[in-house]
Amino acid sequence: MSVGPAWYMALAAVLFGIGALGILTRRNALVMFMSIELMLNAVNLTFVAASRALGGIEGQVAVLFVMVVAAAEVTVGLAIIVAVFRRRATASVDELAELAG
Amino acid sequence: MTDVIWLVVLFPLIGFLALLFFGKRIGEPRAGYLGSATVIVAFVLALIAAFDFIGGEGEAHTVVLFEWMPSLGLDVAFLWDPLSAAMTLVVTGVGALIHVYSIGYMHGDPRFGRFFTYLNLFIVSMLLLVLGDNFGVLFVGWELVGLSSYLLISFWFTKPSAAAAGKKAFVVNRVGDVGFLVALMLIFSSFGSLAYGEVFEHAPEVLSGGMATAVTLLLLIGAAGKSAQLPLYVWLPDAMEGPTPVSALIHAATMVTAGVYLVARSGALFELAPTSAAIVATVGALTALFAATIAVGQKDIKRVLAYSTISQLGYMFMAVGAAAYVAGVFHLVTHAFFKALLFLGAGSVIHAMADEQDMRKMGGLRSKMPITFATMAIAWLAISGIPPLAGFWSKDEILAVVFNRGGAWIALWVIGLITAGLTAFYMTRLMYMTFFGAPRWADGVEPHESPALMTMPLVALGVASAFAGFINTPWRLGFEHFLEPTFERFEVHLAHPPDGITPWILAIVSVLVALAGIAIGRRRYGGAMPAETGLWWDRVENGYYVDDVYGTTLVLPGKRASQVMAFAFDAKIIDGIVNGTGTAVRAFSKALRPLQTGLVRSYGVGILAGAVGLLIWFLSRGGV
Amino acid sequence: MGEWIVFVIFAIASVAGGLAMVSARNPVYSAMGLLLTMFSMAVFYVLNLAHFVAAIQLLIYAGAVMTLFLFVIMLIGVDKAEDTTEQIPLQRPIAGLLGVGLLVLVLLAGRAAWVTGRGAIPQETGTIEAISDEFFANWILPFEATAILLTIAAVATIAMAQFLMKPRAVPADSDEVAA
Amino acid sequence: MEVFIEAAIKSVIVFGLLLTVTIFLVWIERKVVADMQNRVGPNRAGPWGILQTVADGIKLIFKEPITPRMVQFGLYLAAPIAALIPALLIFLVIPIGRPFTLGDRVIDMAGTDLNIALLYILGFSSMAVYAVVLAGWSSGSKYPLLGAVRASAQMISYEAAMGLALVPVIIWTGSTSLTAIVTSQQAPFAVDWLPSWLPAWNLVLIPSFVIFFIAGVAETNRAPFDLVEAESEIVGGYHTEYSGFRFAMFFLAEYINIFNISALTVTLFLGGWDGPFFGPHFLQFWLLPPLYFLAKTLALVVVFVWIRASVPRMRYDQLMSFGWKQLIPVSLAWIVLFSVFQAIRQFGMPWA
Repeated sequence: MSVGPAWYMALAAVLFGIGALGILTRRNALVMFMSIELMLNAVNLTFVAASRALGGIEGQVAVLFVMVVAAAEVTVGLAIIVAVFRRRATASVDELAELAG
Repeated sequence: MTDVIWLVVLFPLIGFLALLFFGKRIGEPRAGYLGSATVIVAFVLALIAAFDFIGGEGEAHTVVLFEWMPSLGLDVAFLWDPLSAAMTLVVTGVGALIHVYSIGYMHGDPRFGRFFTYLNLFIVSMLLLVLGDNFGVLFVGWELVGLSSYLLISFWFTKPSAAAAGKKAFVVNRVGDVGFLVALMLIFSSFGSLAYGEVFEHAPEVLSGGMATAVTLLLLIGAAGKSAQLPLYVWLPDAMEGPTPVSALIHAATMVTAGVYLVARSGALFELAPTSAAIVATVGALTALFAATIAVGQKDIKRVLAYSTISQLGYMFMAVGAAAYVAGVFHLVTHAFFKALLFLGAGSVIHAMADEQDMRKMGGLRSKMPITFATMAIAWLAISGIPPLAGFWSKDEILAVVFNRGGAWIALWVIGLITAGLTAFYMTRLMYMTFFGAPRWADGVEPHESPALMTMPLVALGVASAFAGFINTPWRLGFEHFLEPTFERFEVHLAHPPDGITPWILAIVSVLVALAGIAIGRRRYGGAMPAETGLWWDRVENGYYVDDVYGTTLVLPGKRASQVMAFAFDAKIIDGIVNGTGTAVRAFSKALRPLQTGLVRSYGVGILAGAVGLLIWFLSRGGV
Repeated sequence: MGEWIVFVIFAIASVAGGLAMVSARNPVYSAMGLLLTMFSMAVFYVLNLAHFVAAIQLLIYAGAVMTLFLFVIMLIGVDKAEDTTEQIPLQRPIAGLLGVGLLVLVLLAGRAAWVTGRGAIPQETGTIEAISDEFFANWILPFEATAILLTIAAVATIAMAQFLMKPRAVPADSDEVAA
Repeated sequence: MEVFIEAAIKSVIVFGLLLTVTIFLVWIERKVVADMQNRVGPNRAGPWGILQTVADGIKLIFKEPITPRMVQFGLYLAAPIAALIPALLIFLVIPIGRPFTLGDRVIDMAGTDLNIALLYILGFSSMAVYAVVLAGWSSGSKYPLLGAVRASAQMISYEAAMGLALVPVIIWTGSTSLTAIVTSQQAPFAVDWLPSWLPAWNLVLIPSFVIFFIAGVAETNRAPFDLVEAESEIVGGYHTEYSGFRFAMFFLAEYINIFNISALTVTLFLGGWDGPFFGPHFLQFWLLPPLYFLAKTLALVVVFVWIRASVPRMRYDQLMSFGWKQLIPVSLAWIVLFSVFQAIRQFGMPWA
């Protein structure tokens, strides 16, 4: 007796919601970044579950692409955070509000 | 051999490119040698290529270089037939002589190399114009000669009058070009092609009478612009601001005859529109008379020649309007020789008088400049129509042909005759004021004969002016036979001089008129310089104030309108719209600006709210 | 049955990890929470017979990405418990509302259209061979594109590090405050 | 149900083996280093001091675990466990002997035969970084943190070279399953002038072998890459603040890792459990393969020790530039070269 895809989807929805909450409530740029990763992972889970349920492999391929892009995103994003930190000595996104209108 | 006529264009083109890029480095005399050599080579090649026609056994044919606009069926192709051959020979021949002359004339000019660059560009353009096998190539050449004319008129652009003259020539030519361009569009929409063969072959079937008239009248506007005919002639006198060789080459011998060439080339179209042809002839006759009267009162030696050119072009128009294409082209050729000679002689005089152009300050140059005087005297008699010089034959043929048409054409003949008398008179005036009588030179001017580089072309042109008439005498119509293939091909009906005794009577009449003109001139100017003041002289000298009339009736309203557009319409309405948009955007953004908090997390709330909203929308639509 | 047990255990673990990540005041603990979630993900992938993806998840996310996060946290010295009081008014309530709303709506939408299918797929599909066949037959262009993307990202990162090193445009008073 | 029983038995055997071997390894190291340095080494507990390690272990277990004041206690406790778990798990996929039949079941002499075993190993070895980072950070002290940062940078760097060194292996054998890799190595050389009974192993991959082994030494933070615990600079490295049994776990993990790397090298490049087989059935299938495997692995361990005893420690910048500017470019070049070689082998010359 195996776990149906619906459960994975529901779990992914929960994780996605947690990630979204993290982005909205945390000030630390690094934690926000992690929240984004969590959301990406939640989506990946739906891909894999759907891939199994539909009997195809494209879902797993999509997951691999997401991972690659996420890896690239993390390197650049972290480099930006480090650069910002060098200049501003803060990782709090609330203090980076120069673009306010 | 004749397939290589593209070489005729290629050599001046090479000269142009070489001078364009290396003109300054090549240096003063060598740039002139290079330019002249390429044109001389072109002339020799053209001469060789034209041998077949001279022998009477050549066939007109087309040389396709490459496809230009395949979708329009437009090729870059050259047509080698007697008409284009004659034009090519005139262009390269006179062009070569004037190139050589310019080496002497432009000596010491800081932009010596650039001058020859432009001259070569002009030769290339003019060859494109006359050699093109379709109206497309013709038009390209047409515009390019306009460009080189502009560049050369304002060659001394630091002189404000020269710059203004160049601009004027350019603008006035554009007016004519608009008509020409519309004519080309009409032709293309009617025939679906711009190739001469296609158009002229099918003209009788395709064109209705009205359409033919429209097309030919529009062509006439273009031709009048380029050839300085009546309403659009005003640029040519001002074009004398350019260096004298330019006046000789472009504004007397070659470019201004492009209109004549165009009408002659389009003979098959004018055949279908007798009204247009009559209008062409009338315009020509009126221009001839009008310009001749103005020429009588000019003080500036080059302006006399300029108005004379306009007048002679009027003759040619009269001829081609009367379907006497051979006579028109014949006059074109002879005129090219003697008018170029006159200009070059005038240039020689100006050169000798240290750039003085006012004839009142000349006089008595005969002994100082014998060669110039002798050659100019030939040209004087030639243009006056004294046999057996070139001008007599061609002008007389035109008058005879016009007379032979009968009816209202007789009036045109009378005008032509009066013009002939006036021509003889003002040319005599020019000669006497310049070469005879007592010197009236300004202080410090020491006239001297020009260098050999300048006199050699004078002599060559003098010989041509003297004998060119014999190519088409009533006893031996050589030139007519030469040109026949061109017009035969499309069944253009040529007007012919009358038979029997009539031409002799006409010739005697015109010679008598010419002699009378010379006699009056000699009487009036043979002695001391008469005072030329008074209302009449004032009007004539200023060309009946046509420029001022144009200025107040056309240019001034245009200026006013553009001022209104610039300072009222553009500043208030256009800018108002732009500024209003800007103000509106600014106000709008001011209202929206608080949304831009700079806080990433606030934006995140927006994104998530959007996602939630979309989900609600999907679900309310009943499923995804 | 066994799958259910594993699923429940790791579902709880992943949710707990996520919540820990969001709520931890110290970023190091946040990273640990996320690590737990990622590890659970790998387990889920194994349960769904995506062995290769699971290995890559371990290698990329757990092995590289999270290490990088930890590294940066320690490098720039934000590994302290931080003030988590909210300064943007209404941010917390709105965020909570939207988060819960999103969850409920997704679940509702899911009820309308859960993915259903043939169930378990044959054992073979998650293997390296199957995935590489898919990659190099049908996805070669995106594959190469991501390769280029990765290269660009690496170059960009190095460039940023290099160019920021040289001028060292840090105001004296803000230099190394937290470290 | 049988599956679970088999898995449980295998796990127990593997873990037991690892722990036993570790005790032996520590003794070997101390003895060999002592010999090389012209000392006696442990010689009191048991014959030739063979029980010295056991004595040490017992002492550590009963020692008081000191907890410094500034530690983040949860992670401080988790770190040693995090070090031990990947070390134990990695060995699960390494085949230690020839598969044999028991009744009607085919039993693999490995914890499990994963078809992604190589990736599994890479994944878990990268997990080992966490133990180092967390231990250093949670100690709340400067020197462990510096050691941890050094260690993690070093491990990440050399992991790249390690992964790259594996690529030719995968290309050559066409599989990421360790069982398949070992099996494929039993084929003879594909040339005429060598006897057909001589197994080829993966000797064509000698450059990969060298790279992998160097990276392995660096991965396990062994000399000459033991910057992590450079006493002269940063005291004891990331586990400075650990004592007692908590320290023992780090110690254990380090030696298990050494054993793992050696075993993996043997499996990938030196034919695994392959060797000259003779004698009766049980000898051929049960006894000799694990023995050959252990012998080869222990030989490599001795090489580890040998290196430690003879090569001085590198400077940190030398370490990083060696990893990034020499080892990785060489690996990449070797991959390209080998791919071309393999492509020619399979598809012929481009002009053929």
